[in-house]
Amino acid sequence: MADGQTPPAPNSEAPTRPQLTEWYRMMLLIRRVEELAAKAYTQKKILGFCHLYIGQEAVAVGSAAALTPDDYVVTAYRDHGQIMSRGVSPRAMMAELFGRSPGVSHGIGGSMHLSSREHNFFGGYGIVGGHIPLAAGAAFAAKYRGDGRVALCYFGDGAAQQGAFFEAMAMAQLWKLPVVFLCENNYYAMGTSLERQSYLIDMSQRGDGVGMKRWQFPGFDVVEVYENVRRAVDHARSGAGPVILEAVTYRYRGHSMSDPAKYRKDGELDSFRAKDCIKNAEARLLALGANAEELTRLQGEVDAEAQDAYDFADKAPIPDPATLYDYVYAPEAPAAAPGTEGGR
Amino acid sequence: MADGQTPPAPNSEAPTRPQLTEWYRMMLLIRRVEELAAKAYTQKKILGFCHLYIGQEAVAVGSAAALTPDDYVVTAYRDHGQIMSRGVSPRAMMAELFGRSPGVSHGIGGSMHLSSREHNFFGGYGIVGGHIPLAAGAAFAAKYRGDGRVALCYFGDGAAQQGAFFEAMAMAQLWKLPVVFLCENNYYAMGTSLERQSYLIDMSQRGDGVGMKRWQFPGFDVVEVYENVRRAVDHARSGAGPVILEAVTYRYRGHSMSDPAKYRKDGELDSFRAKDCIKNAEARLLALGANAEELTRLQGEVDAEAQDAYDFADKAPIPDPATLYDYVYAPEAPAAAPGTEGGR
Amino acid sequence: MATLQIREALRRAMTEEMRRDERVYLMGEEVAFYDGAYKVSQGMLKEFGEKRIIDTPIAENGFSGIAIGSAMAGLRPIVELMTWNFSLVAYDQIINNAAKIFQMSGGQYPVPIVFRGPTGAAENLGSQHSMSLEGIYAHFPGLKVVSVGTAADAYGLLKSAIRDDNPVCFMESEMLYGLKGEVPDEEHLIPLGKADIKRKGTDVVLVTWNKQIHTCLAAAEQLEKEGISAMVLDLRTIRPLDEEALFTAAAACRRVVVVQEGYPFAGVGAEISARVHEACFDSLDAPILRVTNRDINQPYATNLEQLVMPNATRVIEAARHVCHRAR
Amino acid sequence: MATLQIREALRRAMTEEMRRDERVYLMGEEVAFYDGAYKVSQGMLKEFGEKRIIDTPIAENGFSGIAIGSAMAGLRPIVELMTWNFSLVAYDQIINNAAKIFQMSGGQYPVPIVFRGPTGAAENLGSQHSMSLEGIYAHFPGLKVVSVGTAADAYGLLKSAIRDDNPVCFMESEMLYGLKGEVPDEEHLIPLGKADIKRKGTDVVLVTWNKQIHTCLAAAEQLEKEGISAMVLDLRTIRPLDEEALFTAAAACRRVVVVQEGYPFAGVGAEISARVHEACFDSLDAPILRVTNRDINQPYATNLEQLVMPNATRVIEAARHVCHRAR
Ligand SMILES: Cc1ncc(C[n+]2csc(CCOP(=O)(O)OP(=O)(O)O)c2C)c(N)n1
Ligand SMILES: Cc1ncc(C[n+]2csc(CCOP(=O)(O)OP(=O)(O)O)c2C)c(N)n1
Ligand SMILES: [Mg+2]
Ligand SMILES: [Mg+2]
Repeated sequence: MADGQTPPAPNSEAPTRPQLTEWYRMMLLIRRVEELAAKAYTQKKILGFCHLYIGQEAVAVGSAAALTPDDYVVTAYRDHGQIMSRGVSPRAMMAELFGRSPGVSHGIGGSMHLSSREHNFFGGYGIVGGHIPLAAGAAFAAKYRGDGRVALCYFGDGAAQQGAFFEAMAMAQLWKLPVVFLCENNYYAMGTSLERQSYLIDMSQRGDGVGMKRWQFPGFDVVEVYENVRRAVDHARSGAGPVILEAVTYRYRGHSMSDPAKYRKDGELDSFRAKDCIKNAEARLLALGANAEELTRLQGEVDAEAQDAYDFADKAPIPDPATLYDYVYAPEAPAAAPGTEGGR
Repeated sequence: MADGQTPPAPNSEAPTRPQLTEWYRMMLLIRRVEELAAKAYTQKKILGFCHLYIGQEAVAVGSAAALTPDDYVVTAYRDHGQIMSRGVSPRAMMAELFGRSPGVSHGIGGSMHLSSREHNFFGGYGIVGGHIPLAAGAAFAAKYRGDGRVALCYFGDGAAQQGAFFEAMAMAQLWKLPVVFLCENNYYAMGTSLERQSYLIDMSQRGDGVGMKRWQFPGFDVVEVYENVRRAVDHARSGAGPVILEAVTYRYRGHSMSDPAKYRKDGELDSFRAKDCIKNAEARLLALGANAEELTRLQGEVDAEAQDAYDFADKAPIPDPATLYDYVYAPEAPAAAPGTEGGR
Repeated sequence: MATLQIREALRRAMTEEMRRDERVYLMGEEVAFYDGAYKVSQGMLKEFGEKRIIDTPIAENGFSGIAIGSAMAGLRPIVELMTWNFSLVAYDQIINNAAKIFQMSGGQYPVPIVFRGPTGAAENLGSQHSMSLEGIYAHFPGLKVVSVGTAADAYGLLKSAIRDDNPVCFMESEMLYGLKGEVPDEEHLIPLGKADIKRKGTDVVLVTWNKQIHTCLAAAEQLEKEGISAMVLDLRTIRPLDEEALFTAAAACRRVVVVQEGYPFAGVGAEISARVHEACFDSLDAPILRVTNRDINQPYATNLEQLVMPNATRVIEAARHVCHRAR
Repeated sequence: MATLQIREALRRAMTEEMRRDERVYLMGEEVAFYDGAYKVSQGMLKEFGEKRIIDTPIAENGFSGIAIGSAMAGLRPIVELMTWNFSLVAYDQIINNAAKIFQMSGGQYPVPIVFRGPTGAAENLGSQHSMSLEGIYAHFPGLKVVSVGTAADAYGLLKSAIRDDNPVCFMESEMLYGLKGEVPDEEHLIPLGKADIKRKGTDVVLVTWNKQIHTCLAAAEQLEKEGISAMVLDLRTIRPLDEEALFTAAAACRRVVVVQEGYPFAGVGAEISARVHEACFDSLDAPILRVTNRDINQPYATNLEQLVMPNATRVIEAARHVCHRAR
């Protein structure tokens, strides 16, 4: 690790068993909901592109645990895990994937463009790297108001090649914006493996080009993710400036539902499955004294919640055609009273 | 200097007196021609934007000396020094500034868009940072053909904030393209001083974000510039990959003819004038045994050549209106015989 | 009525809105310490300080995206583009984010933001610095596009743009910043989407906006002497287009010339021609003509540049042509 | 005649040109090891190797610029854009460099380059992945723009585009890659700038290109049953526009409907309407109608998406409208 790039010492306490149980539950829920999304996709109930997060859950869940509800989150199109870990209900998410009216964006956004203002979740975005400046912008607003919020931005190893990412990093560092750039390095950008698309293979090193604090960590253990992101978030919140992190992770599925992922090396997938984040959390819980029965009950509840989301979405109404033009322009409204924090 | 960032040992011999005399002459010629350009601008013979290079001449001249005529050069809109150091006649350049038909681009390009195919000078470009990928592209072509050419790209400290620059660097490094990125850090991007637009103030450090070899050097002595760029060019030519350099320099004039440059600190300009590259070269020549008379004669020749360029441009015909549409599209031509190297 | 330069009118609009609403800030290259590349923001740093008048690095895509993100988080940024020519590096943020986020989020995230700066050719700035880019922004639903040519409109429309909850591309002109005009002393808002008749006339309507208003007014004066009464209709807002004013004028004059700076192919002029033709098919006595830049990129040399640009002579010829055409 | 899918026809064109001319290479995301996101370049890595079939990072602006630079240095790149939607991040390079360099250099540096990839909506890809962007490229002189909808045209026009010394934006369609059509067995070049009558007709001409050719052919069949004979004119090249074919067809049919996928405002359809109207003013029996996307960004949900897109029903209605209009 280059000089000055040592992560700060942990200032977070080890997670309690209820906390860890909640993280475990959330990782499992994300996985089950996505498995049902995969099923719905083959049934042609979900259409278009559908990018599954399976295998990476520890990153979304561990990092979300490091935030407050007021903090901002921005991510790319592989966004199911991030929105759920922010607290959005599986029903509202699944309904969006099905293109139904009770979906988070009334069926207009779809899988790649999930968002929830209520949860300060700016959304998933389809243009690789294009969402990264938005996160710096959320942090800019937080600093402008001095409200102590932090913005967390997820992006892939592929996105770390886009100019928008570089520009956002450079300005975030210049202006000491409270933003954490979290690269989820899952080794592939579509079918292109990391080393064929980037000379450096630790994307946190991008920070060296702009003088930003940075480090890399393994993303297979939700607790380790939490601890690392927590340190970075604290650093950013303190006003000391942005941080760029890389979480090493892996996606079990293809890039999207249409990708058979033939580009993997032999045994590669299995070697990562052996580090599965859900299994890791299970082992941790058992070590903390949880018993197998308890976990089985929890799994049952999660299965039911996921299935409920599927059923809900399946029965939900499609958007009313009369709403077609509803959101093209924000309505003419007398502007909110001057000085109102956070606007409309 | 970070690990692995030590410049390679010099493999170039100290310049001979004739060489140094030639460099001195060229720096002086650039300055005199630009002084006349400034005059022509106030006379409204040169119009639009006109960005003078005065003060930075050692960079263009020392770096050009490190190239072969086959190498490629690309630069931004502050391009008078670069095109002349490539060997283009002051007449052809000045006529372009005057918008006259014998100008390098027939008066169509103007001051910001000088180019000369004959000299492998791709041109000056007006969009900050937009020319940098072109240089990587020229290097790509050199590598594709295996012809041993190198591309040299000049750009400013302001341009080092653009996404296009980052993307070009990252791919150049990934593909080991024979390109040298040479940042002319003159402390200002228009009226914005370096530290107000970038957290890092040595732009060669941008290379660390993509793993590229890099170093910084002072750009006030043409010999020092030559030696540094020569090492980088040799590195690139050897196939070892690109290099990013920063030459510390200073422009004596405002950003363009319309900028009074009120943003300078007190005494700043004088402190740089004290390091003037032309004076430095003069001192070197005298140390090598040149006498004052010889230098005076040379100065007289240079003055005459510059004045000749002005007079030539002033008398040159304006473009024939009938040529208005001539260069919008390249003519339909039977494509050159397959496999022809370099042909159009 | 005060007489203000357009740059002063713009500054007054921004200043008033910033006093009124803390969420409004100005960001861009050279807007603060240099007082603006064209001095539009002169003195604003002094009044509002570095927190709200922000110099940026030369990273238009990045700072446009930052501004959009800050708007989603409740601020109301004004982004100064030194000129719209440089907006092409920020095109993705303006189109794929600013224009789309409100709809894409199902109405959750309005993006109240103004992108502003000069459009069009100044003089002898060559190929990369002389574009009029209204068309490639007005193309996209989700954006509003305003393009002004007088001090009063600059003032009244910029204020409305800043208060609008949608992204507005606001286009000025380098050549007009010093142009003086009367501006009401009291606060005055002009709604977006309303054209303005800059000169009355009955024989032909010259439809235009921004710098070309003045070309058209000059042409109209000359035409008057020839017995042709030309109306000059200033669209002011390109999107949404004031169809009512447009169709009314077209139907009344029965002859239309669109005078648009910038490239002709699929430009705003084409849209106007297509819409007017469709709506007023039976009332037109002559085809709608377009006077635009010649279909080439801008050359540097003065004589070539002048051949490229719209001018009063070309407008007059087009007006004569449609007026003297056999019915 | 071989029957090829459009993707195969494109591949054959590239392969033949690469065999013929060593300077031609293919660059883009996933073009090599993955065999192309839509399998257009399948097998080409195997034949030509990594030197000439080049996978890139996701850095469209950067690699477009690299390709342009290499073209200035004598190569003839084909840049695959995974889809044209992603070209907005590369817009500056394509407009400010590719389109302008030849002219700006006074004719010194031609830029022989092809940017190619699918344009238009596939299905349910939402707001950021569903755009038809012909208009914002055809706007700029210096570029040529081709947009194809059949295998034979894909083959013959891509070959010409690769041999052209100018930058060509070549637009395909995700939805049509699998569409089969006859392609001559022998080498065959179709010149850029020539429209093609895809169906003869006398009452109305449907002017279109790319995917909408097939919408128009379906509409024409239905119209035939109603006694309306509709010509389908496939422009194939958007810039330069084949005015001769266009005006001849318009004058002959006296009624014109332009069917254009993508945003209406200042789209290619507007340009066609404006030009035909101006040139054929006296021969038109009805206003030129445009059938385009609704003026909104693409929603994800199927029912909303279908409301947005052009379809045969809307084309038929427009054709009926112009044909049954009182003269
Ligand atoms: C600008 C742009 N170029 C290309 C694409 C097509 N594309 C979608 S996802 C993707 C790969 C991104 O990889 P990475 O950033 O590593 O994220 P991951 O999919 O691994 O989560 C590509 C090339 C796009 N959406 N946007
Ligand atoms: C994309 C873009 N943004 C803004 C400008 C306006 N502009 C022209 S030069 C310049 C400053 C560039 O500074 P630097 O790169 O340091 O070069 P220098 O002028 O010092 O040689 C700016 C902002 C531009 N030409 N292009
Ligand atoms: Mg990845
Ligand atoms: Mg500088």
